[in-house]
Amino acid sequence: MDILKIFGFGEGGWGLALLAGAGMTLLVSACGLLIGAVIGALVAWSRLSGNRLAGAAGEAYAALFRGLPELLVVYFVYFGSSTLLTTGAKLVGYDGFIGVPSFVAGALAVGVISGSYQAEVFRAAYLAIVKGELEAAVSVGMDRWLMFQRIIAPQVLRFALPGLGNLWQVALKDSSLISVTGLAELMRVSQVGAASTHQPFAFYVGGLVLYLAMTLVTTRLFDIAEARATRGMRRIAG
Amino acid sequence: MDWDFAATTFWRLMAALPLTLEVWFLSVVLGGLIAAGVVWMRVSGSRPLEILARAYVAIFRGTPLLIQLFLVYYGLASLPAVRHSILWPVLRDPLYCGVLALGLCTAGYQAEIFRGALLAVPHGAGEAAKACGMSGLLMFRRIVFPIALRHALPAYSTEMISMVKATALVSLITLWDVLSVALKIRNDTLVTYLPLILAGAIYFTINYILGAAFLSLERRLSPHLRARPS
Amino acid sequence: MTAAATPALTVKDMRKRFGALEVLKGISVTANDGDVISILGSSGSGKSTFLRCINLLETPDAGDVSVAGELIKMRRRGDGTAEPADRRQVDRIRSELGMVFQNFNLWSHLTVLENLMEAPVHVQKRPRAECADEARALLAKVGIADKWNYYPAHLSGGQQQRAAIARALAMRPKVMLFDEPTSALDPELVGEVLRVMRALAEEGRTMLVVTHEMGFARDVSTRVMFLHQGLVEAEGEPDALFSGATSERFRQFISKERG
Amino acid sequence: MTAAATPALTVKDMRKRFGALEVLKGISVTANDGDVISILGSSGSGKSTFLRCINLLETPDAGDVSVAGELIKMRRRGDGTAEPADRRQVDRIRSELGMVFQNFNLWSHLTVLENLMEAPVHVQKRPRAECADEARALLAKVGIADKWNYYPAHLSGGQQQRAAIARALAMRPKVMLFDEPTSALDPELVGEVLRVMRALAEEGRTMLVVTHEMGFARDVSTRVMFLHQGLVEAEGEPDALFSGATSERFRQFISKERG
Amino acid sequence: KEWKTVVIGMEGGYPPWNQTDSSGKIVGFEVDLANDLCKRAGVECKIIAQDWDGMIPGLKAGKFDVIMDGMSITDERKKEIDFSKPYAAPPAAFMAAKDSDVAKKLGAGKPVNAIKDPKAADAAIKAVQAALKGKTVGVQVSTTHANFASKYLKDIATVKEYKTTDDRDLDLKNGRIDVGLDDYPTVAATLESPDAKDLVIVGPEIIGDVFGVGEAMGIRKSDADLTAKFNKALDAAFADGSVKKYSLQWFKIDTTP
Ligand SMILES: Nc1ncnc2c1ncn2[C@@H]1O[C@H](COP(=O)(O)OP(=O)(O)OP(=O)(O)O)[C@@H](O)[C@H]1O
Ligand SMILES: Nc1ncnc2c1ncn2[C@@H]1O[C@H](COP(=O)(O)OP(=O)(O)OP(=O)(O)O)[C@@H](O)[C@H]1O
Ligand SMILES: [Mg+2]
Ligand SMILES: [Mg+2]
Repeated sequence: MDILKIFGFGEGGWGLALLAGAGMTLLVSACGLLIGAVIGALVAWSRLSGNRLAGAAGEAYAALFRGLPELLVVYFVYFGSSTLLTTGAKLVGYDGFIGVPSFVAGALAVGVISGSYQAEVFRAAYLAIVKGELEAAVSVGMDRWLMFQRIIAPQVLRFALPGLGNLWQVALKDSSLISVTGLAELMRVSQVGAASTHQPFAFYVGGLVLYLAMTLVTTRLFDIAEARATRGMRRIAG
Repeated sequence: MDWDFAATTFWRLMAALPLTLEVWFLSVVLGGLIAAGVVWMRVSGSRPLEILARAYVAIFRGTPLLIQLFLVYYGLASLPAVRHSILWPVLRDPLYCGVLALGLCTAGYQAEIFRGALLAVPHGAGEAAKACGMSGLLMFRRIVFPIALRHALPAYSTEMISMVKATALVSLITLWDVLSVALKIRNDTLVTYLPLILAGAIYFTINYILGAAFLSLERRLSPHLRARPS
Repeated sequence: MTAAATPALTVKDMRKRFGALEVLKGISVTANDGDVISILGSSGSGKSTFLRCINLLETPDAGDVSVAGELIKMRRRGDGTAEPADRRQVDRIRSELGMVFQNFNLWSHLTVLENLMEAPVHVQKRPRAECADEARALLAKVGIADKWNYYPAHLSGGQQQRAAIARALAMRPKVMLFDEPTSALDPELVGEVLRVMRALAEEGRTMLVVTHEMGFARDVSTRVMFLHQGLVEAEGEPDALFSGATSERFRQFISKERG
Repeated sequence: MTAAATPALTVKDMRKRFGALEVLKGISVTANDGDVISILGSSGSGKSTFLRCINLLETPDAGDVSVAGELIKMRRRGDGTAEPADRRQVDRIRSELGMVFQNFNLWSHLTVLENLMEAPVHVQKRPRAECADEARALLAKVGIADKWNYYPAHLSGGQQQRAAIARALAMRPKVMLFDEPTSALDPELVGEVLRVMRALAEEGRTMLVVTHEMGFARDVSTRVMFLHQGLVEAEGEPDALFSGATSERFRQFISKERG
Repeated sequence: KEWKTVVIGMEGGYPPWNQTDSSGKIVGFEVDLANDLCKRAGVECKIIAQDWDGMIPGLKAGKFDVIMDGMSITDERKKEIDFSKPYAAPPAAFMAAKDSDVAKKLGAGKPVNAIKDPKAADAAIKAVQAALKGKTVGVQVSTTHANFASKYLKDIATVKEYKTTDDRDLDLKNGRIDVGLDDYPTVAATLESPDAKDLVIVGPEIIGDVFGVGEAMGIRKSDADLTAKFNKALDAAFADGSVKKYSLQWFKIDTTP
C-alpha cells in the first residue's frame, strides 16, 4: 500500500481517522489543561496560604501526582471511577456497569496530573512578583481577592506563561496515554493503524507531523500571549 | 492478599530499578548539555541560531517521546547508510538509543525552563555586572546563572521527576524498566493492580526523594528570600 | 467628643524588632487634621519601618494605631506574634492611608495612568471616567502628563517618584504617609512637590513625612520628630526645635548638613 | 603627548533617542585626572541616560567615548543601529569605570560583603583575602560595617545606597560615574559620603556625578554641566556658573531650590 | 443473571486476529467468530476497542464481559480469570532472513505436534537449540513464545522481548536480531508485507508443549454461566466446521485445536 493511499481520504485511506484523532487529542488536552489550571491554582494557593493544614494537603497532592507514573493515574481515574460508580449504583439497586465516558475520564486524568505541575508553576510565578508591588497594593486598601485579581493574577500569568506553555506540551503528550482507555485520539489511531497495516513508519511519521503541527500552532498562540503579557518588562535576555 | 506473590513481584521490580536509574541519569545529563547549547543559541542574538533553537524546541517538545524513541531506535536502523556507518555499534544498542532519544527530548524542555528563568532575572542585576566590566561569560557565570538557577529550580525539579517517569517508555526498545516489568508481570498473571501499585510505590519513593532534595537545595540557595534570622 | 477633637491618627507605644535588632522601642505620635509631621533621623534609624508598621505592612510587636478614632484591632497568635484581628477593617483603614514608598513600588505590569486609576476604580469603586480625568490632572500637577502611557521601567527615577506620589494622591486619602518623597527629584521639582504637599495640608489633609529635606521640615511641617536608636529623641514645633537646643544629638544631626 | 595631557574621559557628540523621544542631542565632555564634574538637570532631562551611554549600558546612537585616551570602537549593524565592535575592549574599559546606579541594583542573591567582593575577585582576579579586607574597610568608611552579612532586601534605603557606593569603590576604578549617590541619605550621611568623594578627588580619581545637591556641585566639583532638553545648556567652573548669569534657564533651575 | 447483550473487548490492532480498518471498524478472525458464537448463544454482541494495557482492568471493572484478543490459556492466568474452551491453537513458527546461517541450518519449516508425538518434538527442539547457539531471538512479551524462549533458549541464545510483534519484525529486518518466534498466522501475515521479502519461515512449526492448549475467550470468574454458554456455542461451531472456515479465511491454515 503506498503512502499516498494510506494518508488519503478515500476508500481505505486513514487521513480522516488521523485528523479526527488529532482533533480529539487537542480537545482532551485542552480540557485537561483547564481542569489542571483550576486544581493547580487551588494547590498553589494552599501552599502559599500559610495555613499548615492546607499547605500539607497541597504538598501531599502535588507530591503524589507528580510522583506517580502518569499511566497509573490514568488507570486509577478511568477504571477507579467506573468501579466506584458501579459499586455505588449497586447499593441503590441498579445492577450493571456504569462507565465514565473515556473522554471525561481522560480529560480528568490529564487535568489531575497537570494540576500537580501547574501548582509549582503558579507558586514560582507568585514568588517572582516584586514584593514591594504587593505592599503597594495592600497599602491602598485592596483586600486579598481584589489584590489577587488586579495585581497578582496578571503578573503570575505573565511569569507563568513559559511554564504553562511547557505544560501544554506535556498535556498533549500525556493525552496519548489515554489510548489505554480506547479513546480514539491521535496516538491510538496511529498505533492501531501501524499495527493493522504493518506500516509503522508511515503512521508514526504521520503522527509526528500532526503533533508537530498542533504544537506549532498552539505555541504560536502562547508566544503571542507572552509578548502581550510582558509589555513593560525589561529583560536581561530575549 | 498473596504475600509470596507480592514479595517476588517486588523484588523483580527492584531488579529493574538500576536500569531505570541509569537511563534517567545518563539522559538527564546529556539533555542538560544539549539544553545549554540550545539556550545559548536562543539568546545569542543571532537570528539564524535563534530560529534553529526555536525549531529544536518545537520539534522535541512538540512531539510525543514515544514516537521520537521509535524513530531513533527503529527508524535510524532501517536506513542502510546508518547500519553501515561507524555509528552502528552505538546506535545498535538499545541503551544508547534510549539515552539519546530521552536526552534530546528533555533538552527541549530544559532549554525552555532556563530561558524562562533568564527572563526573571532583574534587569538591574545584569547592568550592575556589566558596569563592573564583567564579560558576557563571567556575568553569566557569577550573576545571571546563580539568580536564574534559583528561579529555575522548581520547574527543573519537575522536569527531573518527569524524566524518571519517562524512562518507562524504553520498554518500546526492549529495555525492561520498572513500570514495564510490572506490566509484564500483570500480563503474565492477569493480576490487575498489585504489580502496578508496587511499581507506583517505587516511583513515588524515588520521586519523593528527588523532590525533597531539590526543595532543600532551593531553600539552601535562597537565604535572601527568607526573613532575616537573628 | 466632637469630630474636630478626634485626632486623624494616633500611634501609641509602637515596638518592632527584626531578630536581635530592636528597631522601634516604643514610639507614639498624635496627628490632628491638617497636621504635617516631619520624621527625621539618620539612615537605618527605623523611619521607614515606623511608617510601614502604621499601615501594618510590617506587623508591629506591640502598639496601638487608631485612624480617625478607630482603633485597629490586633490579636495574638499562638506563637506570641501579633496579627490584625479583622482583615476587613485593616483593608478599609488602609484605603484611607495613602503611602508613597521609598522605592516607589509602581506596578510594573500597568502603565502610569493605569497605576493611578487602579485603586480608585477597583478599591473605591469610583466611576472610571472620573478617575481617568482626575489621574490626568494629578499627572499634570506633578509634571509627567506626557508619560501617562509609559510603563514604569521606561521612566527616569524622578518620573517614577512623581508617579508614585500621584498614585497615592489619587486615592484622596485622609492621612498620607510619605517615605522620602523628594529623594530622586531635582531642586526645581522638589519645590514643586512641596508646593503640592503644602496645598494638601491647607485642605486639611494629615501627613507624616519621612524626609531629609531640612527646608521642608522647617518651613512646611507643623511638627518635627527626630528618631534616634529606636526612640523619639526630640520632638516639637519646627521653629523651637531647630533654634532651641532640646537635644545634643539633634543639633549634631542638623549641623552636619552640607558637610 | 604626555600621560598627564591625556584626559581620563572624553565624550564627543553623544546622541540617543528612545523611539520618538530624542533624549540626548549631542553632548560632549572632557574630564582630566582629578576632575569632579557635576551634572545637573531637571528630572527626565537625560542625566541617567548620559551616564548609562558612557559605559554602554545603553548603546548610543552616535558619539565617541574614550577612556584614558582609548577610543571605544563601535560599528554599525545591518539595521543601522550601532554596537560595540570589540566586546573584550568594552569589558576591560567598563572595569575601569565604576558606576553607582540611581536605583542601586545590588545583587539580591549575595550578601553585602559578597556584593563588594564579586567584581574585584572575579573580574580583576585579585586575591580573595585582600579583597575581603578592603571591602570591610570600605563598608566601615560608609558606615555599614555591621551589615556586612545582610542581604540587600534587609537593608534600609540609605544602607543600600551606601553599599552600592562601596561596591563601585571596591573596583578602584579610574573614573567613577555616580547617579544621585546621596538621594536616600540623611544630611549627616550626605556630608559623610561627600567627604569620601572629596578624598577620592584629591587622590586624583576622576568623577562624573549626577546630583541634585547644589551644595556639592558648588563646593566640591571642578566643573558643572547643566543639561536641558538634550543639550548642555550651561557649563563652567561652579563659582562662575552659580554667580554669573550664563543661562536664564539655569538661573531659574537653581532659584527654585527650597520652593 | 439474564444475558441479553454481551460486550466483547478487543485490541483492534493484532492482525490477523483482530484489526481495524481505516473507517475505524474492527474486523478479523475473532470478530467473525464472535458474531457467530453470539448468534448461537442467543445473545446480542457489542464489540468495543480497548488497548491491551487496559484489557484486564476493563474486564474486571465490568466495562466488558469477554476478552478476545489472541490470549493464550496459561495456568497462571487461570488463577485470575476463567477461560472458555480454546478456539484456536496455531503452531508456533520461527522466521529469519533467507540467506542467514540460521535459515541454512534449520531449513524450511515442518509441523511437529508435541502432544501427539513428544519424541519428534524433542528432537525438533534440540535442532533449534543447536542452530540458535549464540544468536539473538526476538519474541513478544507475555506470550507463550516468550515462555518457550525462556524455557529452552535462555542459556544458549540472547532473548529479546518486544512490546509488539511489529517492533520485533522491524529489528529482524534491521539485523538487530537473528530469529523471530511467533504463532504461525502472525508470522505469515508479516511475511506478506512488501518489505519482508527477505524473510522466510524456518525450522519446525511446534504445537503443544509450553505453547499450551491455545487461545480462548477470557471471562470473569463470577460469570461461569456465560462461560458455559460460549463453550456450548463453541462445540457447535467446531462441529459444523465454522471455526475451521474462519481460520482458513484469516489464517490460511487450519488452527482448530
Ligand atoms: N528604556 C526607555 N524607554 C523609553 N524611554 C526611556 C527609557 N529610559 C528612559 N526613557 C526616557 O528618557 C528620558 C530621560 O531619562 P533619564 O533616566 O535619563 O532621566 P534623568 O535625567 O536621569 O531623570 P531623573 O533625575 O528623574 O533620574 C525620560 O523622559 C524617560 O522617560
Ligand atoms: N526585613 C528586615 N529584616 C531585618 N532587618 C531589617 C529589615 N528591614 C529593615 N531592617 C533593619 O532595620 C533598620 C531600620 O530600617 P529602616 O528601613 O526603617 O531605616 P530608615 O530609617 O528608613 O533608613 P533610611 O533613611 O536609610 O531609609 C535597619 O538597620 C535595617 O537593616
Ligand atoms: Mg527608609
Ligand atoms: Mg536618573
